[in-house]
Amino acid sequence: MELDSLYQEVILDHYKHPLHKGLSSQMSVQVHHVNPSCGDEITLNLLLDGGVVQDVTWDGVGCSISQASSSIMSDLVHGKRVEEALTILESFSELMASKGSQQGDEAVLEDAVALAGVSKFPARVKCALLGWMAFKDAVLQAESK
Amino acid sequence: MELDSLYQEVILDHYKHPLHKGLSSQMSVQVHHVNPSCGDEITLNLLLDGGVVQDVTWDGVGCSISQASSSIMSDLVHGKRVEEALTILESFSELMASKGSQQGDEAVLEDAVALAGVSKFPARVKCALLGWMAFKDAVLQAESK
Amino acid sequence: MSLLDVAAIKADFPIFAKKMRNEARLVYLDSGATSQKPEQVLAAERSFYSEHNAAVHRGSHLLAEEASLAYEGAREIVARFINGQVDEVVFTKSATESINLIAYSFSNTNKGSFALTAGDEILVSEMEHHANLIPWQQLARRTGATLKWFGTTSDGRLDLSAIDDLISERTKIVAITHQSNVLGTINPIAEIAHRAHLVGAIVVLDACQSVPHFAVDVADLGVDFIAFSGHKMLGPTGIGVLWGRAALLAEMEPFLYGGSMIESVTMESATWAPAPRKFEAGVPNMAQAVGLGAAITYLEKIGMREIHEHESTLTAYALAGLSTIKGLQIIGPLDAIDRGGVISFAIDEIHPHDVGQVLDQYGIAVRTGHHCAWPLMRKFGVSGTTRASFYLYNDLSDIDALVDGITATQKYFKV
Amino acid sequence: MSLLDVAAIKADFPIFAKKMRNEARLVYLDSGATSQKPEQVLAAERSFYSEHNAAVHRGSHLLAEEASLAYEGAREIVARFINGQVDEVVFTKSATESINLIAYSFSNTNKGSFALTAGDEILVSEMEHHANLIPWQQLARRTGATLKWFGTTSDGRLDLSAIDDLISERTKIVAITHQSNVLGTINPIAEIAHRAHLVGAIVVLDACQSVPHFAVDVADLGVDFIAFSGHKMLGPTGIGVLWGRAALLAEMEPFLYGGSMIESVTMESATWAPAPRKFEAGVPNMAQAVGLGAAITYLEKIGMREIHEHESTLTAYALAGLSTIKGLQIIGPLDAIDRGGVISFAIDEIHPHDVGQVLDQYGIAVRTGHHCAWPLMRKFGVSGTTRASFYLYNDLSDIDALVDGITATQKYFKV
Ligand SMILES: Cc1ncc(COP(=O)(O)O)c(C=O)c1O
Ligand SMILES: Cc1ncc(COP(=O)(O)O)c(C=O)c1O
Repeated sequence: MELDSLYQEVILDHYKHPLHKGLSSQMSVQVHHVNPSCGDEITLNLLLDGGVVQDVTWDGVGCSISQASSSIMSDLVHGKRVEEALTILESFSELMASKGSQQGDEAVLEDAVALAGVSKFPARVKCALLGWMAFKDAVLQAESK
Repeated sequence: MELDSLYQEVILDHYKHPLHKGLSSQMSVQVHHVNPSCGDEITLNLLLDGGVVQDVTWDGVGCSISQASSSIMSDLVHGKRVEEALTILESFSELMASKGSQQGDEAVLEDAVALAGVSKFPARVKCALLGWMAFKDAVLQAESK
Repeated sequence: MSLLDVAAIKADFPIFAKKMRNEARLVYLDSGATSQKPEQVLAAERSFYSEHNAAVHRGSHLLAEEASLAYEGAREIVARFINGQVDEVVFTKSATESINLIAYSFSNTNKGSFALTAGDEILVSEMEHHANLIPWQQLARRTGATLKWFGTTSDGRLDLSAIDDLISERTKIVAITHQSNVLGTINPIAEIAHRAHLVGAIVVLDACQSVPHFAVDVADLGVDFIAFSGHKMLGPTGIGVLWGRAALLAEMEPFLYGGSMIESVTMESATWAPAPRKFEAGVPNMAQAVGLGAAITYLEKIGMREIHEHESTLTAYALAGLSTIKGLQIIGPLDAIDRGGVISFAIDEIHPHDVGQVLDQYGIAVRTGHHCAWPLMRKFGVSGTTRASFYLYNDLSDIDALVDGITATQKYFKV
Repeated sequence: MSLLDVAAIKADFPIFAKKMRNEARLVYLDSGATSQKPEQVLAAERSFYSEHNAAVHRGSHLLAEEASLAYEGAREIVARFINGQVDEVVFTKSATESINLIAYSFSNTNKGSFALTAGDEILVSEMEHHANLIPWQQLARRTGATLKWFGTTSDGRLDLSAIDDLISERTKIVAITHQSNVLGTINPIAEIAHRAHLVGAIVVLDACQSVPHFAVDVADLGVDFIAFSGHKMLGPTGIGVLWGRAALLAEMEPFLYGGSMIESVTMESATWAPAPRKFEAGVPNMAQAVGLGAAITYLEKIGMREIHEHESTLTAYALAGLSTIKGLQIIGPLDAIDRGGVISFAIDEIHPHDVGQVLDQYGIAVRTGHHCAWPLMRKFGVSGTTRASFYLYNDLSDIDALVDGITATQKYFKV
């Protein structure tokens, strides 16, 4: 079934056991993003130090795709230099825009390649991007401080 | 040609030689009406005395139908008692709403039966009614003075 | 327990011939968002364009004459359908525009019935669609008036317990939905309108979810304005209706300014044509009005009473079916009394978006999210719901498919 | 002197198969009011309704997905057509709504580029359609700003002689038509926009009569907003476009409030989605947007340059033909330079309404009256004109028919 390309096992795992969920008290900035069409929300705390993502924690409500994607993202960028994190984000955005034509580079995206199937469901792309966009916004805000 | 039922000889005559056109100085009320869809306008002076239409004069710009109809109307109501004038008006309105199904009662409407053909052209009905509606409005205003 | 001949009705709607994902048939349970269109409506629009198309009201040629007759004929059909006067029917692009039109008319004047100032109150309810909430928030912001609202009871009814406080001499506008697009609740409008009129308030009814589904008679209801959209009642997109009492429309300031709504114009100022013209600036959505007329003719042929009974039967059956599912909570009244064919629900541990996605694999189209009623979601402590809504082309098998689909979803997500 | 293959084009438009009064063929010279629709546009709307119909942006099911793709696809087509960005294209119901939207956005805020106060000036012209005049009169009334205008020369050109006085530091908005719907005059927009921008004014272009007839490139023109209607460019009724610069749209307040234009909503207040969404409240005119997309695709296949050349040829031919008629005065430029295919004229001793009526007997559809440009009529001392306007489906024989028809009219009225 087409559905299995959307809901891969690893996504359902992240959904049931999300990583870095629950907001830490230490942070450089906090951002809050919503998906206006479905009402999903995410709050994300970013701790940036010396150009390195020291910590990303988040909380919020959302569907399996948005929750799993936020979980994967927060784990992926953890400990990375900001430029590197933004490159990963770039690569993920591209995958999401690919309309099913790309698999994603596992060397860069790791678990996030499991979300490749989302790109075939245009209505779900913004679910997958919710956490990533919050992260991007947080980085911009932290850097302009 | 269908057109001849619209532009009867008597209409073209009234158009070229309108009656009571040119505003008199004596009047009970003056009204100004426009046909917003084509820009045609009429100014009408009514002199009412003892329940009798002593004088109706008018001026304005408009198509052959509206000019002829105003000419015929002003001549028809001249010297009539108000109730009688309003009855004629009633009968004319009915004719205009008849969509070509009525000929009009010549005993009541006299020359105005020549306008019967207008009722087959819905877009022209308001041309034919412009002067009549101005007259009606003038009567109402004069009576409520 | 009376049902329509759904097979015959479906045959009129070309979209039901379409195959959905996995070759599934279309189980369309999203009429609350927008309805499907019968052949008769498509044909009416086509015939307008291919036989009578011209700008209305402005020309002396044959096509302009025919177009005007078709457009004004549609107005007569609408007026008869809701038991209003022809000149009380204003064509807009949508219910959203209709409601905004009224709200702007209030800030376009400071005289008469439409004057609104600081200290005045506008009363809405917590179950309003954003379209019947934000225009009033903004009107309040522009004028300094205060927005108040009826709450919702936990079983999804309008909470009228505070009505004596909420409707007072300060109340100038009561804007309320006839039927909630989330809960399915049908509100006691006649009673509210009566109370509102005692204090001289203007009553605006959001009839988006009622006019398509049961007979609405403006004379009976006693409200001052009603707004609804054509696309939810088998009509085209891009057409809405505002009905208003003649005396109020006469008093009301225009909203959109432009051609065909004027009496006279100079460079400095303009005066207005009588209603409904003064509210219909520009070349109107003629083909869509004609299409809406055809939709109403279609609905009347089936019968609004019959449609309502049909939907009541479906609703009762669905409420029963859904309540057999473990872990499913219905958000809204649990009985079919004063309740339309819109059912929202939550499923433990599965987000509505995921429910909708799995159902879609079976050809079942439901709506998920906040349904443009975000405050109501907060009230019920959810970020969104899954919503199934019914219309004349649905039958019991569609509801069986829904119940089976939900069970399959739970299995898929192992809950 | 290049002409399109009109026979082939006409075959695409079902309405030309219709017989008019007295079994005459249709000579449609009223495209300035509204255009006819090709089969391709009717088919696109039909296919939307019968294969993809659902409310856009809100659902996870297949139809909602397809409807969203179709609707957003139409936005891409429009953006490419006028060389704008996709997110700069707002769908409205008409040019009239587009212009009103901007005007209301000015009074919905008192900050930034859209603040307007007493002493500020709004500049229009004497040749504006009511749709680009009354919204600004009313905005002036609401804010205390002053309305000023360019005059018209006796040969029907914009009178720019007072431009140094008219455009000053007080000027906040310049709203002007690209091509007059009465005179056919094409105005020197780039020059005016340049002058307006030197004083920081916002430039709004009424492109109703230009976008359908020749290539309009928003980047080249240098204006800030343009407004046009789908129905004048082979598209459906009920769809209009507002294009605006991204930075201005971002700053601008919404106009219609309701569903799908929000970011977040509570009972007390709301925040807005980014443009274009924040200007598209409610379930949009989806089928009409898709139809407009199909219309543009059709126009592009023929070629905007080719269409423009075709119309220029027709216009020159018509100007020559009409000037042979005794007692006929053309109101507007007498040459075909900077002039579109719209020709207004007066005939001695015959009222336009009567001209139109006689022409109608020969199947010739022209417009008569003030053409929603009443101040311009006063300027030229007439109560109205007869207007013939051309499009890609007209050919030289249509103009011959017009000239013959006018001669016959004069004979009929014995002048
Ligand atoms: C120059 C001009 N501006 C504005 C309009 C208004 O367009 P619409 O009636 O489609 O809103 C028209 C057409 O009627 C026009 O010709
Ligand atoms: C109760 C209610 N009110 C208002 C609306 C807005 O209708 P539209 O989007 O057609 O303007 C809707 C539908 O979306 C609705 O269900």
